[in-house]
Amino acid sequence: MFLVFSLLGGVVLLFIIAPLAAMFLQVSPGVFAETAADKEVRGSIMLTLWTSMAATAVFAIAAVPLAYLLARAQFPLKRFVNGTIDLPIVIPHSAAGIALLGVFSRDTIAGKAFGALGIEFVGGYAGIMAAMAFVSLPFLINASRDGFAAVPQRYENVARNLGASPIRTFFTISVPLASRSIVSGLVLMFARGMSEFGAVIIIAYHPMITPVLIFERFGAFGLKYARPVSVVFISVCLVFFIVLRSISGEKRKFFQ
Amino acid sequence: MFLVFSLLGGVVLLFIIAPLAAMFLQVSPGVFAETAADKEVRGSIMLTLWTSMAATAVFAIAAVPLAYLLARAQFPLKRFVNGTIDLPIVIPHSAAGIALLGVFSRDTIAGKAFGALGIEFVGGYAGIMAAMAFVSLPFLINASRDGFAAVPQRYENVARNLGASPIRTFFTISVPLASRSIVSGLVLMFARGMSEFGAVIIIAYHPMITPVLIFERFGAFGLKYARPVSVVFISVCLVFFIVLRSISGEKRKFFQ
Amino acid sequence: MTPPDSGEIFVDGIRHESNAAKGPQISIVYQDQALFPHMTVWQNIEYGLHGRVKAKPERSARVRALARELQIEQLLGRKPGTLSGGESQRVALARALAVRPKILMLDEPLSSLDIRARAGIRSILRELNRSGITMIHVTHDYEEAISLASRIAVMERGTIVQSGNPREIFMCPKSEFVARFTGIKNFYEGSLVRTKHGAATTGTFLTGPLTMSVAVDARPGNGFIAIRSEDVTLSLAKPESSARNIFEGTIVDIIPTGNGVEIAIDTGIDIVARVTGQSCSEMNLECGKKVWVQFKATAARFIPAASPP
Amino acid sequence: MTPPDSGEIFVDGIRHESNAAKGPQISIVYQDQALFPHMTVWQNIEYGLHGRVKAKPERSARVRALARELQIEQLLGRKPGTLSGGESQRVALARALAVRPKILMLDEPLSSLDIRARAGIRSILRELNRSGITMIHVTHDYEEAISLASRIAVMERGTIVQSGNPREIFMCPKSEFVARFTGIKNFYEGSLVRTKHGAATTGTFLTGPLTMSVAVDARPGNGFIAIRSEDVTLSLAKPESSARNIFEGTIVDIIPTGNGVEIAIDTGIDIVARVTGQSCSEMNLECGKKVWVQFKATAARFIPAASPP
Repeated sequence: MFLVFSLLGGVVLLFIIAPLAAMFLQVSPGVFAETAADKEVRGSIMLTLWTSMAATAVFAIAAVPLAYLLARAQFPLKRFVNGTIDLPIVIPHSAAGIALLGVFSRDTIAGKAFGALGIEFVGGYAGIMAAMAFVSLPFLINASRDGFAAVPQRYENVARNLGASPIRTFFTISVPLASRSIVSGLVLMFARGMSEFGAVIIIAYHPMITPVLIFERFGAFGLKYARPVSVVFISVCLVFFIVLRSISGEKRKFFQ
Repeated sequence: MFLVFSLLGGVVLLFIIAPLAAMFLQVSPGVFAETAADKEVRGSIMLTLWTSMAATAVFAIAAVPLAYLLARAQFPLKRFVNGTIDLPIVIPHSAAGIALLGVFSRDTIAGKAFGALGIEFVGGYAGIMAAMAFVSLPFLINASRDGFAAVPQRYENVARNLGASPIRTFFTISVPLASRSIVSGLVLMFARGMSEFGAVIIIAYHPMITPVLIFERFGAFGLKYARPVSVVFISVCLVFFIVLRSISGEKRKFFQ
Repeated sequence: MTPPDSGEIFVDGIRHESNAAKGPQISIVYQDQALFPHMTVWQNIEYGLHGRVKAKPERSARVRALARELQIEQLLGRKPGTLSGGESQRVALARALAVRPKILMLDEPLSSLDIRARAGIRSILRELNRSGITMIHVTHDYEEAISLASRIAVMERGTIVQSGNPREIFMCPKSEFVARFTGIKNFYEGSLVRTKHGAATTGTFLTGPLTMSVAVDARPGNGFIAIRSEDVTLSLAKPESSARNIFEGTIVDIIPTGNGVEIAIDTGIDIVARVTGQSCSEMNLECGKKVWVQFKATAARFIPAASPP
Repeated sequence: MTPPDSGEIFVDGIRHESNAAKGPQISIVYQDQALFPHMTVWQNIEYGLHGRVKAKPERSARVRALARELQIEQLLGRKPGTLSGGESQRVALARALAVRPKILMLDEPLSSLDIRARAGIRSILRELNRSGITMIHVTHDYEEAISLASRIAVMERGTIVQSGNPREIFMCPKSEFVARFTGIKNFYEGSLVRTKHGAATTGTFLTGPLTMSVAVDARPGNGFIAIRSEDVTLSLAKPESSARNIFEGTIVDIIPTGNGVEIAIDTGIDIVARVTGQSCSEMNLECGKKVWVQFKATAARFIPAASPP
C-alpha cells in the first residue's frame, strides 16, 4: 500500500515541482543577474515586499485580538463571523478587486474621506495594501485563532486565579503560548499578500507590484521576457519565506 | 479588554464585509437578473464550476493518499515535501501561470505528449484545470493531512492488531474518521480553484472562466460592467460553498 | 473558567470575587499542575505576586522562602517541561501559596504522581494543613481522603450524599455508593424487625432470603446492614459457636488482595469474607466448595435509611 | 504501532508476526478501549472477523455469542460514544476475543473505570483466565496485579527487576522499589552479621545507626530488611518483652489509612507502625511524642542483595 501511495504522492509532487524547476532551468545565470539588476524589476520587488509587510503589520494589531475572541469568547453570530473571515478565500480575486474599488474609488464616501487625509487608494500604495490585506487576512486570523485555541484554557484560568487581569493574562500567557501560530500566521499573510495579483491589478495597476509586472511583460513581450522576472521574484519570495519560517520554527512547541 | 478587542475585531470584519456589501447594494435586482441571463456570463460560470470540480476530483485520487503518508509515515526529506506542498501558496499567481505555461505549452515535451492524446493545455480546459489545481492543491493536502493526523493512531493499531490489512485499515478506519477534514479540504480546493485568476489568465485567456471575464469587462467597459458579473459569480460561489460546508458539517466530529 | 450558573462563595463571611485580585483568595492547584511552560519555575512562583507585591526584593524573598519550604530551591531556574511529576506539584503548590490564599483548593493533586512522589506531596499537604491553611481536597481515592481530611463530603452524581468526619463516613455509610467507596464489601438493603429475648434486645434484619441477627437499639424500619469482610469467618463444618449468624453457602469467587484473600460465598446473597492466604490454602478453599459463614450480631452494623423508600 | 528496535515474540513456539492475520494472535485491549467511534458495537466486535470468517451467518453467531457472554447484547446497535466506561471495556474485550487470540494483552484495563465497573470487569477477566486464555496484564496497581495474576513481573525504568508468583513478590521484594510497590513501609538497606547464641543462630543487621536482630539462616552479607508495619508495636514505656528489637524514637508523622493509623517514628531511621485508631487515641499519640517501638526478630525478613553493591 505504501508503494502505491508513494507513487500517487510522487505524481502530485512532480506536478508542483516540475513547472517551477523547468522555469528555473530555462533562465540562465546571466539573464538572472541581468533581470535582478533591472531597475524596474528591483523597484517592483521592493514595493511588493514593503507593501505586503506593512499591510500585515497594520492589520495584525486588530486581527490578533479578533482571533483571540474567536478562540475564547462565546457570542451570538460567532458562526457568521467565522464564515465571514473565510470569505476572502472563496471570493475570486478579480471580484475582490472590483468590490474594493467600489468602496475606495475617488468618488465614494470612504475614498473621499481617506483622500482628504492624503491617502489615495486607486493607483496608490494604500490601494495595494488594502487589496493584499483583503485576500490574506484569513491566513493570519485562522492561524492565530487555532494557536489560541490550542493553548489549554487552564493556563489562563490559573493566571486569572492568581490575580492577573485579563489583559495581563492575554499578553503574558495567551500570546507567548500561541506565539508560534501567530508568527506562522504573520508569515503566511505576508507571503500571501506578496503573491496577490488579481485584486491588486484592478485597484492599482500602477505603481506596479511584481505580479502585475510579470503579467505586463508577458502581455507585452511574451513568455520569454516574463520568465526571468518570475524566477527572480520567486527566489526572493522563497528566501524570505524560508528565513521567516526557520526563525519562527526555532521557538519551541509547547503543545501539539 | 473584551470591549477593546471587540472594537478592533469589528474594524477587521467591516473591512471584509463593507466592500462586498456595497458591491451587492450597487447592483439592482434588475441588472442582477439581466446579468444572470447573459449567455456569456452563464457559460463562463458553468465552465468555472466544472473545471474546478474536475480538477479537485482528479487530483484528490493522488492527493489524499499523499496526505495520509505525510500524516503517518516517516521518511527522509519529509520536511522538504511538506515545504513543497506549501509552495503554490507562496508563489505569485501570475508567476505560477508562467511556470505552468513553460511546461505545458505546445512546444515542450509534456505539451507535445499530451497534445498527441488530444489534450490541449494552452487555451484549453486542461490548462485551466492545471492552473486551478496548482494553486489549490495545498488546501486539500493540508486539510487531509491534519485530518489524518488528528485520528488517534491507536484506532489504526487496533484494526491492524485485529488482522486488518493496511489498505483495509485505511479505507475502514482512517478515511472515515478523517472524512470531515477531507471533505472540508475538497470544498476548500474547489472554492480556491474557482477563485483563481492570475495563473489561469496566463495559461488560458480563452475559454474564459468568470474571474477572467470580470477582468476583461473591467478593462473593456469599466467598473460598472464588471460589478454585476462579480456579484452574480460571488453569489454562485457562496451558495456552493455554504451548501457544501453544511453537508460536510453534518457529519459528527469524533475528535477535537 | 466555566462561569457558575448561580451561587456565591463566602470566605470568613466575605464574598469571594471572581476576580481573584480582590477579596479573599482561593488558590487552585490542578491535577496536571498547569505550570506555565514558557516560564521558569521562579517566574511561575512569582507570577501571582506582580500587582500584589510592588517591591521586587520582597517578591524575591517570598519566592525564595517558599522554594526553601517546599525544597525546590535547586529547580528555580528550570523550565516546567524538565521537572518530574512530584517536582511539578511542589512548584504548583508554591505558586498557589505565594499569593497567601485563605483557601487552597486541590483538584486530585496526587493522582498524576507516582507512588514515591505521592508520599512526599502528601506529607507536605499535611504540614500545610497543620500550619493553619484551609484546604479543599477533591479526590476519588478513599485512602487519600481519610489520610488527609478532617471532614469528608462524598459526592455522587454531582450531589453531596454524605458528609462528616472520616470516622463517621467509615462507620455509618448512608448508601451503598458510600459503603463501596469506603471499601465495605458486604452492604445489604432490607428491613429491621425488633425482637425481645429476655433482657437483651436484638434486631432481626431481613434481606433477600436471609434473616440476620443484629445487635442494635435502633427503631425498626428499612435500612442497610454493613459487615466488614474481616468480621466474617469461614468453616468447613457447621460451627458450634456463639455467633448468631451462621449460613451455609457455595464459594463463587476467590480474590487475592494485599492483605489476605477475599472469598465470595453465595448464601442466597453474596457475602464476602476476608481470610489469610494461609487459611485459604489450609482449608483448600476453591470455587464451588460448600462452606459455612458466620459473623457476630455485633459485627453487623445497622444503618437506618434516611427516608422511607 | 512503534516498530520494535529488536526482538521477536514466540507464542507456543511459533513466531508471532507483526501482521496479526498470520500466526498466533495476540489481541490488545487498551486502557481507553479505543473502540472505533464511527461503528456500532456490533460492527466493532465483528471488525476482526472479516477475512478470518468468510460466512456471514457464522460471523453473526460469534458476535452474538460473545455479546451474551459479556452481557452486552442490548448494546449491539449503539455507537461507542454513548456507552459508559464499563460497557466500553466489555465491548473492547468482546472485540479482542472475537478473533480467538492465544494471548490477551491488557493495558491498564481497569484504570479508566469507576469502582463499580472495575469489579465487573475484574470478575470477567478472572473468568476468562479460568477458561484458559493467557493474559498479560499491564498495571501499576499492586492490588489489581495480585488479585488477577498467577505470575507478576515488576518493571522499573523499562527493565524487569523481579518476577515470580504474587506470594514471592510480596514476601521477598528484591529492591526498595518492589517493596514500596507491595506496600511494605519499612525497608532498609544494610548488612547482615552472623552471631551465635548457644544453640540458636541469629543474625545481626546493621542499618544506619541501628542494630537489629534478625532470625535468619542466610549467609552474612549485604541485603535488605523488610518489616511489615502491622508487625511493629508501640508502647509508651520501655516494654518488658521477648521482642529482640526495641528502640526509642519520636513520632514524626501520623497517617490515618483505611485500616488503622500509620505512625512514623524517628529512631535514627524512620520506622512505620500500624496501630488501630482506638489505640492511637487511647495512647494519645501525637507528633513529637516519645515512644518505644518493638518488633520480633522473626518479623524482620532479611532479603540478600542480588550482587555485591
